[in-house]
Amino acid sequence: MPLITYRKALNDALAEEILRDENVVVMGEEVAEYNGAYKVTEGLWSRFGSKRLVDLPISEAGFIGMAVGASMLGLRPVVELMFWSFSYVAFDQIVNNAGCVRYMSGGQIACPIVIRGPANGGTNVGATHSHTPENFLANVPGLKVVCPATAYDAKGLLKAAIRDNDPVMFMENTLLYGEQWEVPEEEYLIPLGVADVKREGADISLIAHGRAVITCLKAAEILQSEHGINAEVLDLRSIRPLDEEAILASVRKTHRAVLVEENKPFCGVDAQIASLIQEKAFDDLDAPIQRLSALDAPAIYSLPLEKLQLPTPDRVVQKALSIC
Amino acid sequence: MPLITYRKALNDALAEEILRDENVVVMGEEVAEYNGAYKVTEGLWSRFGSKRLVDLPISEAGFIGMAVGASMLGLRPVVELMFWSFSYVAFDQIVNNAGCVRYMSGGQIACPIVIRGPANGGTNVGATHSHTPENFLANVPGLKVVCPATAYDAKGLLKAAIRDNDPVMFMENTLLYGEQWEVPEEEYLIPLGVADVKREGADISLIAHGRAVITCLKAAEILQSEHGINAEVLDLRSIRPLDEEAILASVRKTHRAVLVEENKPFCGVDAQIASLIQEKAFDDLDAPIQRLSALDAPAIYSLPLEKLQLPTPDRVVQKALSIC
Amino acid sequence: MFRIRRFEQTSLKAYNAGKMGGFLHLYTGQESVAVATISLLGPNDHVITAYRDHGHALVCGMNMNECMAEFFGKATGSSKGKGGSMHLFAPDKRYWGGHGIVAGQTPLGLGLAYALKYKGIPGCCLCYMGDGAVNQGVFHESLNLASLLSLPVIYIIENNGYSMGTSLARSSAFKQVLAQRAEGYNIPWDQANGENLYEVRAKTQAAVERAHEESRPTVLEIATYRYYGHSVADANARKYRTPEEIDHYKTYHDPLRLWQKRLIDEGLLTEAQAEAIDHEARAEAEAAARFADESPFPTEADIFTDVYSEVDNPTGDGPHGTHFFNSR
Amino acid sequence: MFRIRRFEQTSLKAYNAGKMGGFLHLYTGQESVAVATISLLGPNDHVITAYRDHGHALVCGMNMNECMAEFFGKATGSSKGKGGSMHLFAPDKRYWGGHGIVAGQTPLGLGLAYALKYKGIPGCCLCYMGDGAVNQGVFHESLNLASLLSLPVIYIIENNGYSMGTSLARSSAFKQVLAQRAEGYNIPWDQANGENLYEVRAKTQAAVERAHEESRPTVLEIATYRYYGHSVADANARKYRTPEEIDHYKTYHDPLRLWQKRLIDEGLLTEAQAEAIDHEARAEAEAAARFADESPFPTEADIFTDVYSEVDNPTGDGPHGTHFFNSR
Ligand SMILES: Cc1ncc(C[n+]2csc(CCOP(=O)(O)OP(=O)(O)O)c2C)c(N)n1
Ligand SMILES: Cc1ncc(C[n+]2csc(CCOP(=O)(O)OP(=O)(O)O)c2C)c(N)n1
Ligand SMILES: [Mg+2]
Ligand SMILES: [Mg+2]
Repeated sequence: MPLITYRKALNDALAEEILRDENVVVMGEEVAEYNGAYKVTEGLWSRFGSKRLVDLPISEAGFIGMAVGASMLGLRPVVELMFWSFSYVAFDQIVNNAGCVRYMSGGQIACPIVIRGPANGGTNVGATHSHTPENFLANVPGLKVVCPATAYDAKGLLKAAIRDNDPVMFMENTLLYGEQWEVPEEEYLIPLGVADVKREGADISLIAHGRAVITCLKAAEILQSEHGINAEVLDLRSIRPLDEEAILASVRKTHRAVLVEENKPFCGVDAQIASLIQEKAFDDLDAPIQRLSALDAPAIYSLPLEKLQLPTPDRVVQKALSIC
Repeated sequence: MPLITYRKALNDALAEEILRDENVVVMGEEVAEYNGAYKVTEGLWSRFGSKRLVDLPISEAGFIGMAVGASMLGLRPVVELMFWSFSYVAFDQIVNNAGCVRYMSGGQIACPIVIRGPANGGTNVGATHSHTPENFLANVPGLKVVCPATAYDAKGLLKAAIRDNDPVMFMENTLLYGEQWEVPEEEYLIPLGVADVKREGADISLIAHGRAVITCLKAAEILQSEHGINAEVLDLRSIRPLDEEAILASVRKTHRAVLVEENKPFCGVDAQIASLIQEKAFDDLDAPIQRLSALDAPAIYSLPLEKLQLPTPDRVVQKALSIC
Repeated sequence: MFRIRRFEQTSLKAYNAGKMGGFLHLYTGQESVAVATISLLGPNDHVITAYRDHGHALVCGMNMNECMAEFFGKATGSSKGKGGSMHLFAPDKRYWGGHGIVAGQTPLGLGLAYALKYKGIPGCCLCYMGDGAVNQGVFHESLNLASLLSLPVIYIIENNGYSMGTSLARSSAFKQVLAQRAEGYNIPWDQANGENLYEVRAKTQAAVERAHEESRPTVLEIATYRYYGHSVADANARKYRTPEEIDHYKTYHDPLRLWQKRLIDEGLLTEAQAEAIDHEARAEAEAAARFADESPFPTEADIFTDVYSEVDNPTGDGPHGTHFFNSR
Repeated sequence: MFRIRRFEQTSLKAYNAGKMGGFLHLYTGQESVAVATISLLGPNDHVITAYRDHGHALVCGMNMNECMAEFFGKATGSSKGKGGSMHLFAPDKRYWGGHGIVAGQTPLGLGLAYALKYKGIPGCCLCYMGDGAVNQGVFHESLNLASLLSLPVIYIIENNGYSMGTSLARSSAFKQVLAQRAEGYNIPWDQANGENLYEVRAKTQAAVERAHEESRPTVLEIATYRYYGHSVADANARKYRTPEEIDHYKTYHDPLRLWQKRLIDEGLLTEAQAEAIDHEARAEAEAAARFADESPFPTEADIFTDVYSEVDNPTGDGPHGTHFFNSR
């Protein structure tokens, strides 16, 4: 299988869906003529033109609302947020219009929209540009939230998200855009709501989403080589819907869990995962579930400190050892 | 002690702080001449005039940002949101400006602002008007979140919040405004971050915040009278800062916990509480922690159904019995 | 107009009889706006509005039964009792609600217009809003987008002089005319007197043609007045406006009576016919109240439907993963 | 202006040498705007701007060391390395940042003006923003509030023709002048050519007097041009603008050279003095880079300070409850 970057995988997914369905339109700031602030849409404008790739002014609330309205009439807008941090100026449109219109209309209206862009820290851009709102948006019944960790998952999940008839919040990571993974040439989809065991293991479950999965894989290698601990790494991939069965199955096998996320800890995604595990696999747990999240302060600008603020393989290892 | 309503307690707290500190200014939609959409500010405009009570147009992002800016120069704005649901149009101003300015300035700037208003469902107003964002805002390091359940707590906590030098998100409940409690005539403050045992008990801990506390107290009576179970009811009062010690102390005593909230379940406040308890009181637990949150759908309009959507004493009792 | 007037009268009675709670934003006094404008629309034209949506819903063709039942929170309501009076929808009639967040519908209307243009359908979208809604930022973002992308959307500001208890002068700074703000976006704008249906129709028609033929937006401000409080729950309905002011409007500016008189003067309607229409409207409204009253409430299971289309319509291998997180 | 020019040159060099990552929004080419306007301010006047804030910071009196150290993420930076180049603050110099969210500072500037008026201080707030920021809704909400509450805030639109890779024409719909949108709020507005410092100062002075004497807002649009990419990370800096366009500005419209020439023509400055100033500026900038380079990074413990004032300055019985939720 060819090795391609996470960025290219997203780019291919967009191109394939634009070709497949004339209702798919990609819009956002600098997505067309500029080729995307992070080059995810590179080449698409010259290939598909200004009808399918639309540059918009800096009005996130306005154009996300516009995309929601267009989706009610059958378009499938894929809206790029330059950063998910900027979703906060459009939060009402996302939660109340995308999230509630189907319910408040008694199922008469569908909202097949995808909002995508990077949601991560670790890039030396400061607190306002480093938010990770997956926990906020997954709290909203009516919205779906996806956080792919590899190029393979990014492509398959984005194609599924675009075909999904519900609003999907698709969260990427600028630190992964340049990373490469094997991706098959033939078309494939990855259904939302299905987690993926990225590494089989028997002694402890490392459960994560997004880039934290990569951190866990590195930690698993250290645990194996230096401590003889065989860790399983479970990638949630989709936050809502959530693959509870996969989580419980892993914990029932290993009886120990460390939850790792780049989200802030208070009411972070892993708070929900911990609450789920302790409730449904209480007797299977040989030790308290450990959590490792971003250090609980606004994202610090200073790069070496910011690197410490996010989960590191070493700290994952420490957490694991503390319960093994 | 005189019995006064939750509404009157808030009104008294505002009046006392306006008198005490000339920098306290109350602003929002319909707070002055109209006396407040829910009459919390009744009589204050005629008493203190248009400098201290300011009516503003329907521009939540604009005037919350304005209040944040004014607080940077030393004012202590108390901003009323007609509903906390409307905070979503101002979400960026709250999270990025109120929440991050102190950190990003390296501690040079303080933001002594209070944003208050009702955050609850159960009033037949539909999904867009029934949001409970305490879990979102408590996720943000830099913000504080308070959810008083009684008139006594409402008054003491609001006065403390106004004097606090950090931004405090103060969440009330329209279903409690008319309820009465004993409130002393002499001045008192309740520090943020201190939970309150509303009912002593030995067999199980019912942990809640906001109106769910009242629901738990009713459930505790039923548990006592019909099942001989002596439940303790712990009122968190403040979500961030959080009184972890009080939570752990209660669970270490009772060995069982049911967490009740009107928040939605996924990454709700109680997800965090559950994760905390299982981590720090793992060996003290004789049964899995149970959670009872709002039924996980947008707030339904139909009143009888909406009443079922929120935690009821009966369902708290069922949850408790399931682990007793 | 009779139908709206009687419908509102009946729903108010039902509210006071405790058949519903929460909010009920009556359209009484403003009927002419929805009637004069929506009646001009063709098969490709769409409508969206705010929470004061009963009139628009009826003019778009929703029937009183489904609306009243929705107010009552019944399973037979247009949204199965899930949306309530602020959230009436009829996509099949190109009526897209009914939105409770002030100005929240303004970018949605833009999106409907966007989809029409994208698909090459020669239609437009009428997006209604109140005079207080102009101060929500998203409306301005929508105006810029509408002009920049040249979209067939018509923003109709129903200027009833108040946003809740706040008069226009206390909520908005502007030069002479509120709608003039459109100039800043190079969008044509106009004003009309809501009690003159001919004027409203003429100016709306011009906007509709601009949308259909040039795919350009318009902002149209229509002067009107609401007779009741902001919502039925508005305790101060008669505090921020003098009783005299309200009575003056009812006596000299009632759009219903003025229109009736005009049609009679023009010989297009007789007193008797007017009587009959009114009578029918009242009967229809009362029947709707009975229908709503006799209809069943949704069941607890209904709480979890209409959240995710994937769950409601599972594909071959069904929905994957957990969608709802109540451990019951 | 020399100081800003040299400071930016040095910070760019440091960026390329890997001394910092993320964004770096150079002010080069726009120096005259901050210099001409801020130099007019008195002891009660305040300044706030967006992320392209280096020039404003220096003119407000911040020294190069604390700014450069902040860029480097060092503990000696103005925000102890916590804010970065987009977030320079000096409240003691009435300089309130430095804000990364487009237009997010516009209501903050309003609030500063609100506090001044509330306290009866005869000052004003200059709030800077880009031409792309005018399409954020919160700016419009701020304009309405500024006019309605009659606040002494002056919005200065630094129109450099582009928002990232988008030209003004592609981002904003307007009649003749962007600043004209202010009319919709009954706010006086004006335009100035950024390369003419006398014109900018005259028009800013008029706005400042309006603020001081009438407590009225103003919107002032100043034409300018940025020489480098949107940020140093802007890969396409020369794609959406022709190299010719950029060179044209540098050759014929460089505010620094034009101002220098003018002062020399007017006999207020000699070539030698200019040389000396430039020389000093470069030395100062290079010293700042060394200072920043030699300064220590914050410690891990610093991550948790400056979040809550209550935690940093515990009262008598100390902070109550848990403020941070990492179980370490
Ligand atoms: C964002 C937001 N803020 C506040 C409210 C509360 N609210 C509902 S209607 C209303 C007044 C709106 O007045 P106007 O736009 O003139 O419409 P009208 O009620 O006169 O038809 C307010 C403040 C809301 N629903 N949404
Ligand atoms: C709400 C929001 N959306 C998008 C961005 C990303 N962004 C940062 S600067 C910028 C362009 C702003 O251009 P302009 O306002 O003209 O200022 P200039 O960079 O020209 O000084 C964009 C899109 C942001 N920071 N905040
Ligand atoms: Mg109105
Ligand atoms: Mg610009």
